[in-house]
Amino acid sequence: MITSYVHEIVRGTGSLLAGMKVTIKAMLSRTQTVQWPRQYLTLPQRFRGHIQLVPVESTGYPKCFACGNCARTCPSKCITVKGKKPEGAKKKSPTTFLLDFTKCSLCGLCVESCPVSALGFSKDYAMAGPSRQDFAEMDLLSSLASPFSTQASKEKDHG
Amino acid sequence: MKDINLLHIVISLLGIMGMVSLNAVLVVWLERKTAGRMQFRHGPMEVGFHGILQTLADGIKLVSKQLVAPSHADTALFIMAPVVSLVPIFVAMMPIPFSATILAHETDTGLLLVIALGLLNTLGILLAGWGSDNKYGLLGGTRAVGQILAYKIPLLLTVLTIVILAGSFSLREIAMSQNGLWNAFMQPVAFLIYIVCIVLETNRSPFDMAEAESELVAGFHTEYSGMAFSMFFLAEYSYMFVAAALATVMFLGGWHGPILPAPIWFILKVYFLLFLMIWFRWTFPRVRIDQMLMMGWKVLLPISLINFLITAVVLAL
Amino acid sequence: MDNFIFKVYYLSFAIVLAQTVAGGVLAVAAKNLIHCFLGMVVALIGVAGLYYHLGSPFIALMQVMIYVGAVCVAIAFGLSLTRKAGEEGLKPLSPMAVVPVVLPAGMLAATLKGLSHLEKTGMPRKLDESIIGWQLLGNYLFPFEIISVLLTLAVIGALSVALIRRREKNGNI
Amino acid sequence: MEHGTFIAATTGPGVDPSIVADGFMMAALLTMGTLFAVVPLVLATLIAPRETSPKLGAIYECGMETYGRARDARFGVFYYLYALLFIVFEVDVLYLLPIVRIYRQGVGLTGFLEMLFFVAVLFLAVIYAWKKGVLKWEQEALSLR
Repeated sequence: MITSYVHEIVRGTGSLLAGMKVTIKAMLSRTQTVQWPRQYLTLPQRFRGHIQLVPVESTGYPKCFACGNCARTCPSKCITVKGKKPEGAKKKSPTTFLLDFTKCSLCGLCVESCPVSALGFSKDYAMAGPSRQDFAEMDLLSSLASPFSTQASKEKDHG
Repeated sequence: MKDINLLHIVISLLGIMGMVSLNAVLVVWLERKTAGRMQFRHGPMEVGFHGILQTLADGIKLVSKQLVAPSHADTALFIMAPVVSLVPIFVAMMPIPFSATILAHETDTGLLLVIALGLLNTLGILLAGWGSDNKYGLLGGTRAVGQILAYKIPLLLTVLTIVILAGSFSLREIAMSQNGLWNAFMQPVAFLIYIVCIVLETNRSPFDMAEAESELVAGFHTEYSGMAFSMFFLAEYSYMFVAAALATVMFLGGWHGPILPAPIWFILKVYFLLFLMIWFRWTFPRVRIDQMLMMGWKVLLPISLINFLITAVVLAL
Repeated sequence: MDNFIFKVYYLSFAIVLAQTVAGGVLAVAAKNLIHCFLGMVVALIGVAGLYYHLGSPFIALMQVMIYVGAVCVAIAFGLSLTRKAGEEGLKPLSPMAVVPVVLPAGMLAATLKGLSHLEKTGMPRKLDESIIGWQLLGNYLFPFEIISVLLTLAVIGALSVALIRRREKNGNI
Repeated sequence: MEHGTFIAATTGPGVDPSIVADGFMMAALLTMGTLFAVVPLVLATLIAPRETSPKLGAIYECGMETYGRARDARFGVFYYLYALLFIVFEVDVLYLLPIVRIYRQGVGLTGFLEMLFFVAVLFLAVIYAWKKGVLKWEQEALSLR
């Protein structure tokens, strides 16, 4: 009886020390958190932010020719595309490309269905806005150059 | 002796006041930093260098908060509790020797004075629990008293062991008697028991049943807001300092140490013990109150009693 | 200088005395049990202060540790466990309450009368606490050991009274 | 000083200087401590907002309507047995304080035996409680009423 009493105390103390070893190791190892917004993590290749239009590298115009595949595929019906031919071009180009991000579930079907890979995921995760409207009608065209340079662009400011 | 020198008194008062405030700022920072690092986080980083001024910013925020009392609370007790909790600290800091000469005032019974005043902290907690007319508060206050039942006797027995060795109640003389060998090496069992007891005494995790956040919201200070709330924290961190200082004097040889000046050694040892307590807090899960009582009576008490008797018989022979 | 110290001494003695009396009155007269408890703590700390003024810091601290640290803690614990429901608190004082006021007052008066013809010996000097230790191991050894026996018997008696109900319940009386 | 005299301690003129000095220092510290605790509270009441609302004085109970009053809460009387043991043991351990103070001044083996008897008799109470299961956590142990 007395040996089991002593044994229990020794074993208990040992387990306490084992626990303390774990925490001190954790304390001396590198921290996992990042001081955002001073530091940013490099996001993985396959990170899925909201969708964005991919530009043609030479011109900076969107690759998109407003076929509307993405809008038709979208299960949440959150993409609105309208387009027409710019003067002297063979293909159409989008005049309106709106994303309702409040409905989007980031499933990626639009990206897969695009015949020319004109859609991709952005790496933008720190999104904030004062009103719901900012995300209900995100104008994806605003970040790209427009082939309708003569027309009045419908640029909107987005945070 | 023992002269009443006005300049000395003023310096001591300011020194103790500064020590209490500075210690709270430092220990809160140390605690939050340690907590962060042990969970792979940074802890406070924004205010000052690595967040060192975070506590001050929090203090300013807390002063500007409204003091709210529950409408059914016993107002007198409710207001008195944080004051009762904090005030004895200042007297308890009096006999603590930072070096052979740097201390506010030496008394022959300094050790007993500090131990006796440690009780008033629990009294403050009890008044808070009773005064706030809140079930969580009441439970917390009662648990704090229950805690005394567990730790007080082993604590006194380890203190007796040290007093036997040193033959004095004066903290300065106890520290002086360990010029060669520290008591921690002569009395390792007593040292371990004392460490457990001060964790119990200061209501720190794993024995923080009085404010167990997961079951009692915040225990005895559930109803407290703003400055009254921070008074309890100031008291807790100051009691931690006093308890660690007492342990330093009794077991770690007080200010003795090579090369560095004496007060630096003292502060280093105290903060080592404080870090140990913080380390405990972020490592061990909270125990149940019956487990604590059982540990106090079935483990700490017999071992400290046997340790005391062995010391006594060795010294008698 | 000495005169000034005397005045300060008397003043602080008076303050501590007032604290003791006020605590005692609160302990007896308060309607709320918690306030009674608080009054008792205040009065007991006041008594410790009186011991201090009479020249024994050691006894004063023992007083605080025994009465506030042990007795009051047990009482506080008991209060938490058994407090009465509702606002009723304590009953109003009965006329018999004058007895514990008059009796000690009479005893105090008698003591003072008995002492009045004695010379004043001056102010108390500090008591060296090592004397108490030597006395406990010397002249007062028997009472010292009897304390231990007495308290042990008391607690064993209290425990067995408290445990009777449990034994009845378990059916092995 | 002789070990046998109490009387010598209470005669002679003047207040003992160490008592005055200790007392003065303690009083000064108490005063400062009270100020240190009260001034921020007063400051807070002065500069803090003074919102009034009937809900403000409600008892905090995790957002639920309060059920009953705190003072109606009761705890297991069982714990009082610990308090009984505690009060006895604590008082006795405190009696050892003056003895350990002089222990190194040569109380010898007799002194130790006297102390041992004192403590051993006391520990009987703990052993009794231990054997009787007071220090045990059981559902039946809780139902003591």
